[in-house]
Amino acid sequence: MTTIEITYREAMRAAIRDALLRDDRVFLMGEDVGRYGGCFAVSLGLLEEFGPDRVRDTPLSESAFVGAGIGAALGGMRPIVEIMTVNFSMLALDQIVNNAATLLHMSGGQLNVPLVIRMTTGAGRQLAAQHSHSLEGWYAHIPGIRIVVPATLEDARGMLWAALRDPDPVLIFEPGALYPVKGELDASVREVDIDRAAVRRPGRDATIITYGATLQTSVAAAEQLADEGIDVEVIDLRTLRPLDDATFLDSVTRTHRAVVVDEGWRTGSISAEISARITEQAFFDLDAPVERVCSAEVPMPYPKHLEDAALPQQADIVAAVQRTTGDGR
Amino acid sequence: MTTIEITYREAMRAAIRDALLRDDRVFLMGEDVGRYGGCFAVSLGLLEEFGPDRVRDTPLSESAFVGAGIGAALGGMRPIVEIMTVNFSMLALDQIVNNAATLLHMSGGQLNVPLVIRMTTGAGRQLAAQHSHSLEGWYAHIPGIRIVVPATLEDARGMLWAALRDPDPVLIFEPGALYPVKGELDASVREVDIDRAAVRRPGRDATIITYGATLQTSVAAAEQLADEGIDVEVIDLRTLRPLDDATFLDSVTRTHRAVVVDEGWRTGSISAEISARITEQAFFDLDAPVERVCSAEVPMPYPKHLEDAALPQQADIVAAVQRTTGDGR
Amino acid sequence: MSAKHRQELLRQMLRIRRFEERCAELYSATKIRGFLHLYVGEEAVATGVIGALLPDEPIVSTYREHGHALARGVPMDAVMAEMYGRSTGCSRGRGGSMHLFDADRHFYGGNAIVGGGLPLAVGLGLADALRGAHRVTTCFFGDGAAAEGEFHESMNLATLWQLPVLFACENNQYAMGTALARSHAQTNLALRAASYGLPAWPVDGMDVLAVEDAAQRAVEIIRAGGGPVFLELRTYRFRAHSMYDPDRYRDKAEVEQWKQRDPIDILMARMRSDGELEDGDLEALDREVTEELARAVDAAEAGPWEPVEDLTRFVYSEQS
Amino acid sequence: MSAKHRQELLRQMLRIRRFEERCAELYSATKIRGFLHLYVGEEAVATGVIGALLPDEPIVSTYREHGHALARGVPMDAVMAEMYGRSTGCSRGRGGSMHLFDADRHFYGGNAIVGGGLPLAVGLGLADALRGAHRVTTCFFGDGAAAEGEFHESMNLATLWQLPVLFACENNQYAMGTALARSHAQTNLALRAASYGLPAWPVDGMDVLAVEDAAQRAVEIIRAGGGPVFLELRTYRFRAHSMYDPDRYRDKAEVEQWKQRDPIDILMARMRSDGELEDGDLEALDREVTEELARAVDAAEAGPWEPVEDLTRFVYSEQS
Ligand SMILES: Cc1ncc(C[n+]2csc(CCOP(=O)(O)OP(=O)(O)O)c2C)c(N)n1
Ligand SMILES: Cc1ncc(C[n+]2csc(CCOP(=O)(O)OP(=O)(O)O)c2C)c(N)n1
Ligand SMILES: [Mg+2]
Ligand SMILES: [Mg+2]
Repeated sequence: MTTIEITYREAMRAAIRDALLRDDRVFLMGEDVGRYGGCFAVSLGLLEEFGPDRVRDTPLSESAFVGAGIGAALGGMRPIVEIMTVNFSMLALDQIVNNAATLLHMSGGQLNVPLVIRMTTGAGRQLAAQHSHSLEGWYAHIPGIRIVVPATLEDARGMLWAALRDPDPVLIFEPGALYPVKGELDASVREVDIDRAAVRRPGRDATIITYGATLQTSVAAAEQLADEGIDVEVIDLRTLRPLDDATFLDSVTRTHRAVVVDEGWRTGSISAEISARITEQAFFDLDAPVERVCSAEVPMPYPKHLEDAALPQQADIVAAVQRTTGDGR
Repeated sequence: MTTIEITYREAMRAAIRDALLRDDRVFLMGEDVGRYGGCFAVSLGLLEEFGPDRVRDTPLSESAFVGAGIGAALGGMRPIVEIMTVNFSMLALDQIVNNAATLLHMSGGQLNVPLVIRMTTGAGRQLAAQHSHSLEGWYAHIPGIRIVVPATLEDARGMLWAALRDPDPVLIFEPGALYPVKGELDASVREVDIDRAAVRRPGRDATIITYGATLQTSVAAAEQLADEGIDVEVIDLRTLRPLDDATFLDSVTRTHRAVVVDEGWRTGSISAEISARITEQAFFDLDAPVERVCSAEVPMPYPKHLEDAALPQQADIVAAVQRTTGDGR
Repeated sequence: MSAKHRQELLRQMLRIRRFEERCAELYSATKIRGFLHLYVGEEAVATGVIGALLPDEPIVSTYREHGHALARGVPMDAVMAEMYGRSTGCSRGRGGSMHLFDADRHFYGGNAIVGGGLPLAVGLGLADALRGAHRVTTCFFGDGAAAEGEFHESMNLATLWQLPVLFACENNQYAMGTALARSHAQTNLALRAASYGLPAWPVDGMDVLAVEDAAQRAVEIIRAGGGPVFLELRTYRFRAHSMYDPDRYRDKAEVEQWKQRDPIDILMARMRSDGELEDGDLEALDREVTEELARAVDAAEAGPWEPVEDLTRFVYSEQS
Repeated sequence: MSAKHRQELLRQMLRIRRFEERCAELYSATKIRGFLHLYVGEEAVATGVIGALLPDEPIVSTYREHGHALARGVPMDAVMAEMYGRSTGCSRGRGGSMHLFDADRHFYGGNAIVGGGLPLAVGLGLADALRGAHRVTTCFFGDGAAAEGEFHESMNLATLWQLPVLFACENNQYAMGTALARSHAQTNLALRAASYGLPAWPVDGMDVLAVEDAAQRAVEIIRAGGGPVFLELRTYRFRAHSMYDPDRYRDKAEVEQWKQRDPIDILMARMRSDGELEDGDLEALDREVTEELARAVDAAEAGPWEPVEDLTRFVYSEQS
C-alpha cells in the first residue's frame, strides 16, 4: 500500500474534489467556498478547477442556502452545503429539523433528501462564545438525519463519498482543531463505511468511548495509563446517529468499565445517551458506574487558560479511567 | 384555603394577567397574542384589558421578535415572548443560543437577560410532523438558560411570576395537550418555586421520573401498579435546567429502581441525562438498570393510531416499572 | 380564450369549493382532525396560476394547499384519503391536511412552517438551472410569510442567481388574526418585492382570468431566462383561518364585501354575458363534481390505515 | 463646525487607526489570539456616527467593533486588556476582540453572529419607546449582514412599530471574500432599505464630516418621532477581513484606489486648506495617541487573568 502525507484539511479537500469529479450532480455551496477559498481553506482551488456553478459562493443567508440545498436534492442534485461554523447553523435549523429531517416521513416515503451538510465544530482556537461549540451530539437527537464526525485522516478522506451515496440527509461535523493535523494516509482511500464505530486501540481493562477532536486526547490518555498497567480500549464512534451500540457494548462487556469522552456540554450530551444505553444493555456487566468527561457548561471564554480548563483534558480522562478501575480511590 | 375550578389555559392566562398588573415593565409579545386572542386562546381578553403596547401582536418574524425580547430585556423591560409552537422556535434558535444564553458570559457578567419565552410543546392533537415535537429536553442542553415545564394547574399559575423574577432567560414549555385540563386550584397561588422537583406520589418500590404531559399518565400507571402491590413514587422534574438531582437521587436510593418517562425522542432525550446522573451518583443503590419510556424516533405521523403508538402510553410505563421490579420477567 | 377553457376553469374552482365545504363538514363530524385550513374564496389563485404551468413543473405549497393539489391533478380520492389519514392518501395518511405530497405530479407539499417552502423552491429552481432544464418552479405562500427572514433570503438568492422560480404570494389580507397593515410596514407587497430587482406586480386574485393571464406572462418571462417573477395575488379567505379560529378579528361587513367578489360568481357572470354558460350547465357541472366528491369520500371511508408495526417507516429510506 | 471639533474628529480617527495597527502587530506577536477583524479605512464611520449620539444612547455592534468602542469612550486600556484576555478587559477578558462590552457606556457589544445584533437593537428601541425615553439606539452592521433574514425581519419590525433605531450599514463592499454584487441582487442597499418605508440614503463613508452630518440629520428625524432611519455608509477596509485572511479576492488596484480616499487624509486636507491644522499639530496629536496606546499596552501586559476556579462564573447571574 502506498501512503501519502496529508493534512486533515487536504484530505477533506481531496474528498470534495473527488466527489465533484465522480458525479456531475454534486456541487459545493456555501459562504466563501469559492473566491475566498473557504473560511478554513478547505475548498481552496476548487472554484478555479470546477467553476462558479459547481463551487458556489452564497450570500449570508444560512436558512435559504441550506433550504436550497434540500430543494436541489429533491430536484435530483447531490448538493454539499457548507456552513462555516456550527453556531451559524442555528440560523438554518428550521430547514434541517422541519424539512430535511421530516420530508421523507411527511410524504409517506415519496421524497428522500440526498443532501450533505458540512460544518466546522468545536473549540481550541480561542474563538470564544459564538464560534466554539460542539453541537454534533445535540443534532444526534433528530430522527431523519445521519450525523458523522471524521476524527482521522482516513475518515476525512472517505466519509464524504459515503455520505453522498446515502439517500437521506447527512451532516458532517469537522472539528476545526483537526484541520492542520498532518499524517500518513493510504493513497487508495476513497470511501469508508459510515455505519460502524471503530476500535482505535484495543484494551482489556476499561473502555473509552469518544469521537472527533477528543479521540487523540483519549488515545494519549490510554498510552499514559498503559504505563501504569491499565490497558484501555479506545472506541471512535464515528457516526453519532444512528449509534452503533454493538461495538461499544461488545467492548464494555469485556472490560466491565466505561468512560465516555465528549467535547459537548455535559448535560444532555451524546455521552449521556451512551451512558444510558450501556446501563440499559450491559448493566449487569458493569464493575463501576459509567463515567463521563465532557466540556464545562459555559459559553466558551476567550482566554486560552479558561478555554483549556473548559475542555476535556488528558488528565481528566486518565483520572476518570482510574476511578472506574478503582486505582483513583 | 379557598379553591377555584380552573383550566390549565385559564391558569396561564391568570398568571400573565397578574404579571401585567404587578409590574409595568412586563409586556406580552408574539404572533396573534392580541386581536386573535392567542393561537390557543391563552391570552384571550388581555389586549382589551392592557392595550396593544403591552399585548403586542408581531409579524411572522420569530428571530426578530425573540431577539427584540432580548434587547428589550437589556433595555430594562421584562418581556414575555410567546412562540406559538416549539417547532417554530427553530427559527429563533440563533437568538436564544447565541445571544440570550451567552450575553451574560461574553460581557463578563455585565449584561443579564431577564427574558421569559413561552411556547407550546408536545403532541396529542394530530398536528403531524411540523407541530408535535417535545424539544424542551433538547433545550436543556444549553447553558445560560433555565427550562421549566408546568405540569399542574398550580405550576401553570405560579411558574411565570417566578420566571419573571429570574434575572436570566427562562423558557416555559406548555404542553398543548394540557390546555383544556380542568381542576381545583388554591385561589391564593401566585408564585411557586422553580428550583426543585416535586414528589407527586410517594412510593417505596420504584421511582418514576417525569415532567409535563406524561405526569398524569405516570400517576395513572402508578395507581394501576398499586393494585398489583407495586408502590411507585412519581417525581415531577418541573425544571429541566438546572436539574434538581437531589430529589430524584433521594428517591432512587430509597426505591433502588428508576423509570424515566419523557415525551421527547428517546436518543439524546433528557431521560438519557437523568439515567446517566443516576448511574453516576447512585449506581451501587440500583437493583435494576434505569429504564426509559420515551417517544418513538419518528417525525409525528398524523393519524391518531400512529400518534398514540409513537407516544409513551400508560401500558408502556407499567411494563417498564414491572421490568425494574422483576415482575415483568 | 375558448369557452371550453373557461368551463374547465369553472370546473376546477367548483371542485375546490365543494371539496373544502365538504372537508368542513367532515371536520365537524370528526372524520378529519388536527389543523384544517380551507381555501374557500381563494380558488381563482390556484386555478389560474397552476393552469399556466406544465404538468411536470414543480409546485411548492403551504398548509392551505388542498386547492393547489387538486388543481395540479392530484386525484381527489388521494387527497380526501389523506384528510382521513388513510394509507391510500397521497402521503399514505402520515401527512394529513397540511402535508399533501405527490412526487409523480411534482407536487412538493404541503409545508406547515410559514415561509419554509420558499428556500425549497429556490433549490428546485437551482437544480433545473444547473441541469439546463427549462421548467418553472412555483412557490405559493401567504402575505404573512413575506415577513419571515426566509422570504428575504429566498427572494435575494433567486434574483441574484436568476433562477426559474415563480413566487406566487397569496395576499388574503390576513396572517391568522393579523391584518396586513399590522404585519408589514410596506403593505404593497409587489412594490416591496420589486426592490429585490425582479419583475413583480399585483393581480386581482378574485378574477381567475386575470390570474391566469398574469401567470402566463410571468411564466413566459421566466422560461425566456428572465429570472424569477413575483406575483401578489390579492384575494380573501371567506372562512376562518382554521377550524380552531373563531374569527373574532375581521369585521363582518368586510367579509361580506369580499364575498360580493366570489371568484366563481365573477367567472360565471363573465361566461353568461359571453353566452358561454347555458341554463343547466352549472347544474350539470355541479352534479359531476358532487359525484366525484362522493366517490372520494366513500373511497376515503373505505381506505385502510397504515399498520402500527410500520410506525417508524419512512424516517430513513428503505435500501432496496 | 468649529476647528476644535474637527480636531477632535481627527484625534478619534487617529486613535482608532493606531490602535488597530498595533493590534495587528500584537497578533503577529501572539499576544492577541482568535479572530481579529480590523477597522483600518473605516474610521470615519464610527467616528462620524457615534459623534452624533449622546453618551447614554445605546450602541449595538459587530465583531469589527474596536473603533465603535473607542469612539463611544470605552477606555483604550479596557479595550486593549480585552484583546489580551485579561480580567481588566471591558468584558473581563472572556469576550476578546469580537465581544467588547461596556454596560455603563451603553455599549451592547460585540456580536459575532452576522446580523445577530439587529433584533437586539430593535428591542432596545422598543424598550425606550415603551418607556417614552427619547434615546436613539444605533446598530452597526455590514453589507453582508443585509442578506440575512434577521435584517429583513428587523427592518420591517422597526419601521412597522416606528422605533427609535438608527441602522448604520457599513458597506465596505465585501462580506469576507464575497463582493457586494455577489451577495445582493440589488446592490444599492439604501434603495433596498427604503422599500421598508423608512428614510434611507447613501453616505460617503470616507468623509467623516459627511458621515457626521448624515448621522445628525438621521438622529434628528428619529428623535422627532420619525421612526427608524437607515444609512448606507460606503466605505472600504484597507486590510484583510481578519488575520486569517490572505485577501486573494480583491484586486490590488482596487485597494490602492480606495486608499487614495483615506478618511484621515481627507479630513486633514480639509483642515489644512481651512487653516485648522498647523505644522506640528499632527505630530503633537500623534504623540498623544501613541502615549495613550503605549499606556494601554503596558496596562494590558500587566493585567491579571481570570482565575481558573472562576471558569463557570457568569453563566447565570450571581444572586446578591
Ligand atoms: C414559522 C411559523 N410561525 C407561525 C406559524 C403559525 N401559523 C400558521 S399559519 C399562520 C398565518 C400565515 O399567514 P399567511 O402567510 O398570510 O398565510 P394564510 O394562512 O393567510 O394563507 C401562522 C401564524 C407557523 N405555522 N409557522
Ligand atoms: C451568521 C454568520 N454567518 C457567517 C459568519 C462568518 N463571517 C464572519 S464576518 C463575515 C462577513 C460579514 O460581512 P459584512 O456583514 O459585510 O461585515 P464586514 O466583515 O465586511 O464588516 C462572515 C461571513 C458569521 N460570523 N455569522
Ligand atoms: Mg394570509
Ligand atoms: Mg462588508
